[in-house]
Amino acid sequence: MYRGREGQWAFYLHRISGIGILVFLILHVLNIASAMWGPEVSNAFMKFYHQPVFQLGLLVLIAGVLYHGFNGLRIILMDFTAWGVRYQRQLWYAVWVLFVVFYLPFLLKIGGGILGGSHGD
Amino acid sequence: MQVTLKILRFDPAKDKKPHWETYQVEAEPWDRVLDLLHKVKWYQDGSLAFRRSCGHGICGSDAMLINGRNRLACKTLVKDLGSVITVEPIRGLPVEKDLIVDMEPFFAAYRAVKPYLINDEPPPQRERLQSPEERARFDQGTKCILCASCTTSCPVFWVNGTYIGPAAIVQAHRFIFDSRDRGKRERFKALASGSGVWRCRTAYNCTEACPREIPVTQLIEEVKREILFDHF
Amino acid sequence: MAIKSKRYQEARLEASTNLELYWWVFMRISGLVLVFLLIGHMWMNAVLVDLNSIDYEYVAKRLSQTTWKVYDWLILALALLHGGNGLRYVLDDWVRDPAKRFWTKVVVYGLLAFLFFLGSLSLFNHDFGVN
Amino acid sequence: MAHRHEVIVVGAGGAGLATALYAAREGADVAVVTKLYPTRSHTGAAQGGIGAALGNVEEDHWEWHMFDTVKGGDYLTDQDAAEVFAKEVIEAVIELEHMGLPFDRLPNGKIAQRRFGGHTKDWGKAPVHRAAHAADRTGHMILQTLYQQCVKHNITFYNEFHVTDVIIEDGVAKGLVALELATGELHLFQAKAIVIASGGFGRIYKVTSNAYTLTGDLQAILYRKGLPLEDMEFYQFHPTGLYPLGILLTEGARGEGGILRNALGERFMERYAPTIKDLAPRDLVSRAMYLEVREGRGCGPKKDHVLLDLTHLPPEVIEKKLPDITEFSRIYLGVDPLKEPVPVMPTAHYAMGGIPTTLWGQVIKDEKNTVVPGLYAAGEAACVSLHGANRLGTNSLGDLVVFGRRAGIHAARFAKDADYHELTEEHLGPSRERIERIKNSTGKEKVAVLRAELQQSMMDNASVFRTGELLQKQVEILKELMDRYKRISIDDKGDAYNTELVEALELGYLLEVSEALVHSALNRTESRGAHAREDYPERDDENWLKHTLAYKVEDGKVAFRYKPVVLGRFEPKPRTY
Repeated sequence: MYRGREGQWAFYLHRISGIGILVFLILHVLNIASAMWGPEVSNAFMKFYHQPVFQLGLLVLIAGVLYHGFNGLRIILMDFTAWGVRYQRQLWYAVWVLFVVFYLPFLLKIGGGILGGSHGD
Repeated sequence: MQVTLKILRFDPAKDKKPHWETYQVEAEPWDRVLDLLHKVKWYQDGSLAFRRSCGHGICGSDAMLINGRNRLACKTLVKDLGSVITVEPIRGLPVEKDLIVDMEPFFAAYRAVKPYLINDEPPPQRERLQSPEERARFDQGTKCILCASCTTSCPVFWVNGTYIGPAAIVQAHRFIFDSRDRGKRERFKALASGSGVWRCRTAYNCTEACPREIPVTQLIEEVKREILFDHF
Repeated sequence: MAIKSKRYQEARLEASTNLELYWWVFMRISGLVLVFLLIGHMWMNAVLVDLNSIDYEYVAKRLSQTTWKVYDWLILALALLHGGNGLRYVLDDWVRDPAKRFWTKVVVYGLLAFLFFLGSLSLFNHDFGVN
Repeated sequence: MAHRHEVIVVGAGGAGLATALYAAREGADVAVVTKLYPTRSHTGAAQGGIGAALGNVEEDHWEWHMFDTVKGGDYLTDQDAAEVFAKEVIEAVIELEHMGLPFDRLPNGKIAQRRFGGHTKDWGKAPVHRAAHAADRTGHMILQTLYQQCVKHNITFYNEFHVTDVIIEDGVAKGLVALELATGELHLFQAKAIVIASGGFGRIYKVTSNAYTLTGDLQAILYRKGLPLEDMEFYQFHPTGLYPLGILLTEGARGEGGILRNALGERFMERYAPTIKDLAPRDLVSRAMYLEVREGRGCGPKKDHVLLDLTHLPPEVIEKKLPDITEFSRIYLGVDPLKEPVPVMPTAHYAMGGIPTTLWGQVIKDEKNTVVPGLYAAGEAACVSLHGANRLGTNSLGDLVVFGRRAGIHAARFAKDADYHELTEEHLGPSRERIERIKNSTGKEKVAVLRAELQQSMMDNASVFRTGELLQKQVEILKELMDRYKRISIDDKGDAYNTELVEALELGYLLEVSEALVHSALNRTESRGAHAREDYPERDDENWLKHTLAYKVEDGKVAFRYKPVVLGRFEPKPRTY
């Protein structure tokens, strides 16, 4: 493995999270579209997705979206400001700070849900 | 001190795949990695092949992947690496033998950006005038020694050899921002194509790898913006 | 062999359009918009409500309002375009064989177009029967 | 495999590329054969500047430049060459600028110039700002700019082709044989004109600023064929080599105000060159440094070097105008020039001597200036003789553009009216035999061992100070080394990138040029410029105001002829600064 620094990992994570989000998007659209076949079909689908393993997946997805989004903002700053590139490393750490701040509520809510066992009722 | 030197070797006449060879070399902390390679070649195994010329970081012959990063063997000292040192050829270019890769794709990309001053206006009797500020605008790119450390550290170049690569973009930058140059748009043809600057994903390996401390990513971003603002 | 300092012919041929530039700009603009849309979307559906209470009725109620229809459709359209183009970058990088790359793209674009169609249909054309 | 081009240039440094470029501009079909990639050539290591009387900073005249060159060369410089040079280098610098060379600029937009050793105003009164520069990477910029122009002009390059033979028959140059490193295949090159621009041979010495690849290949090949080498005894040691590696620290450092100090902290150059002090020509400074060390005023635990002090200069001058040497010092010694003085000692740097040529770069074979038709030489490999007994700083970069250009133009014009010569596969024979002999040898001698002995002994016996006794000793050592060289063997028997074979061939060349150098030095019983004989400390114009032409008779036996120095404007005078 090439011993790249923050920039390289930022790039790989961005790419992996991007692909992950796209895959989820496919499932998500199929899920919502199931509504066209009426409440029975739709609710069955949703119940299926309320299992803990998918909830965990959802947590990963939210992490992916938050990282991809905030790192995307970092990329925009690097692309359109004169100073972005110079502070790319600091910006990456800022991405993680934002990430933690925004991720915590999701983690508490959904994670609490999984642990509390309030699923699939 | 005793140094364990692991070298990724490949002999096209014998090997199907590269393999690691390990050598024990007596070294001083202030020795260059190039000195170690020479010790192996001169006193242990003469068949080890690598390129080198000036030995102090200005000719760009000996870019290698040393302890996981692209560096010049002549500008990397043992004291900064420790007692186990791994050396591989730079990535993304076909390996010809041991640490020697085919540089032709690299130079083809270099030629694609028209790396020479374009200005058909008849020159004055004396020098063209240029203020120190105008000169400073493109100074970074002039330092490039075409060692390929940047291009072959780029994750996009590893998987997509048609990407023109950081080095060629740096060369383009050197002329695009030269107040004497008139060939900006001609260069954009190669740079704005599918294999041009837009392939850059700002992974910064190029900037970290540059032995001349050129802020490569910065220059690439400046070229992107120049193309953007030129278009809109 | 001798190396003739030829120009990079291929690059020149490719360079006839500014398509890559437009996509590059689009990625940034759509990305910026999506950050806010998606955080909002996730916040509303995972933090403000209990995720597990989401069912057909919840979805139906929400999508009966035009605002949310448009909101979700924007996400759908931008995300598919943004993600599709992102995937194109990945395929261009990783799939080296031109023929293989072409067919992969055909399949991927086809799938994304189908999803767009399906998603749009379920947002606008389906009567959730709440009103 | 066979190739054919009207003009073939050997070497892709500054001189080679300048030659190729101007030959191409004359309309010739040009190819460059180089054992490296062009931008790897050692012109790129030149730092300080290119001297030309542009007069951008202060009053300057080409006559002053000519005078400095002649005086710097200790009057062994051919004055017709110096005149042509001092005039044309101005034009050459302007042309480089027009090609895009990024010179540093003055506030008024003109090319910036700095002071340099031995360059003076008003016939030696005070240092003058003459060296046009681009930070401390002027050579790098020249090499890059010339290569860029070659790309623009679609010149054919044979990269990593190692020339093994120059075919000269019936007194006429007909072609080349070269080893393609990638495949190990021998190639035959047919040419109407061949230009040798393969650089110097600093690797005969242990401590040198030269690249590993500077091994005097083509000088040795011609010398073996019975062509003469001119003024080989004059080898320049650059005063400020980074101690102990020998990496070059530009004279520009002293041009910007740097000072040499001994262990007592004394600015010792005041004693040796009271007028221009640290900016005296290189031979004087190098000798002064050796004397300081010899008299016990050297620095460090071994008292074997002196110090280059830049600490009194404003930090921004060092960072902006001398960034590379600052970096070298920090990386290789851990010494920060902003804070402490840098250890330095003279380093083998430049061969004033080489393949004798006319003012148009035509190779000559005797004292009557008889030309070898179709054969040219330029740059450090050649001896015009512009540099005489000692080259001034910056004049090498000027030399390669001015005389590279002249050689290129003349070769192209010559080629227009010339025919190709018939060459056959048999011409590959001698090269093939030599290579096979090395590859198949079962001898016990090792290239690296022999080379180390050569470099150490040359350093001990034939460097800055020389005596008849030491040179005689070196003559014997060389004889022995040449004998042992016949018994070298190599590990690598392969074809692709057999760099061990290349090093073995190069060692042979190093031995040849060393032989020419040592014999010429032993022969010249005077001190002049870079050639300092302790047993003959005075310059002897009566007997030795002449160029040496050394001819190889057999291993260890050299014959001499002499070529008169072209005098003119400036009468030889005692050389004080």
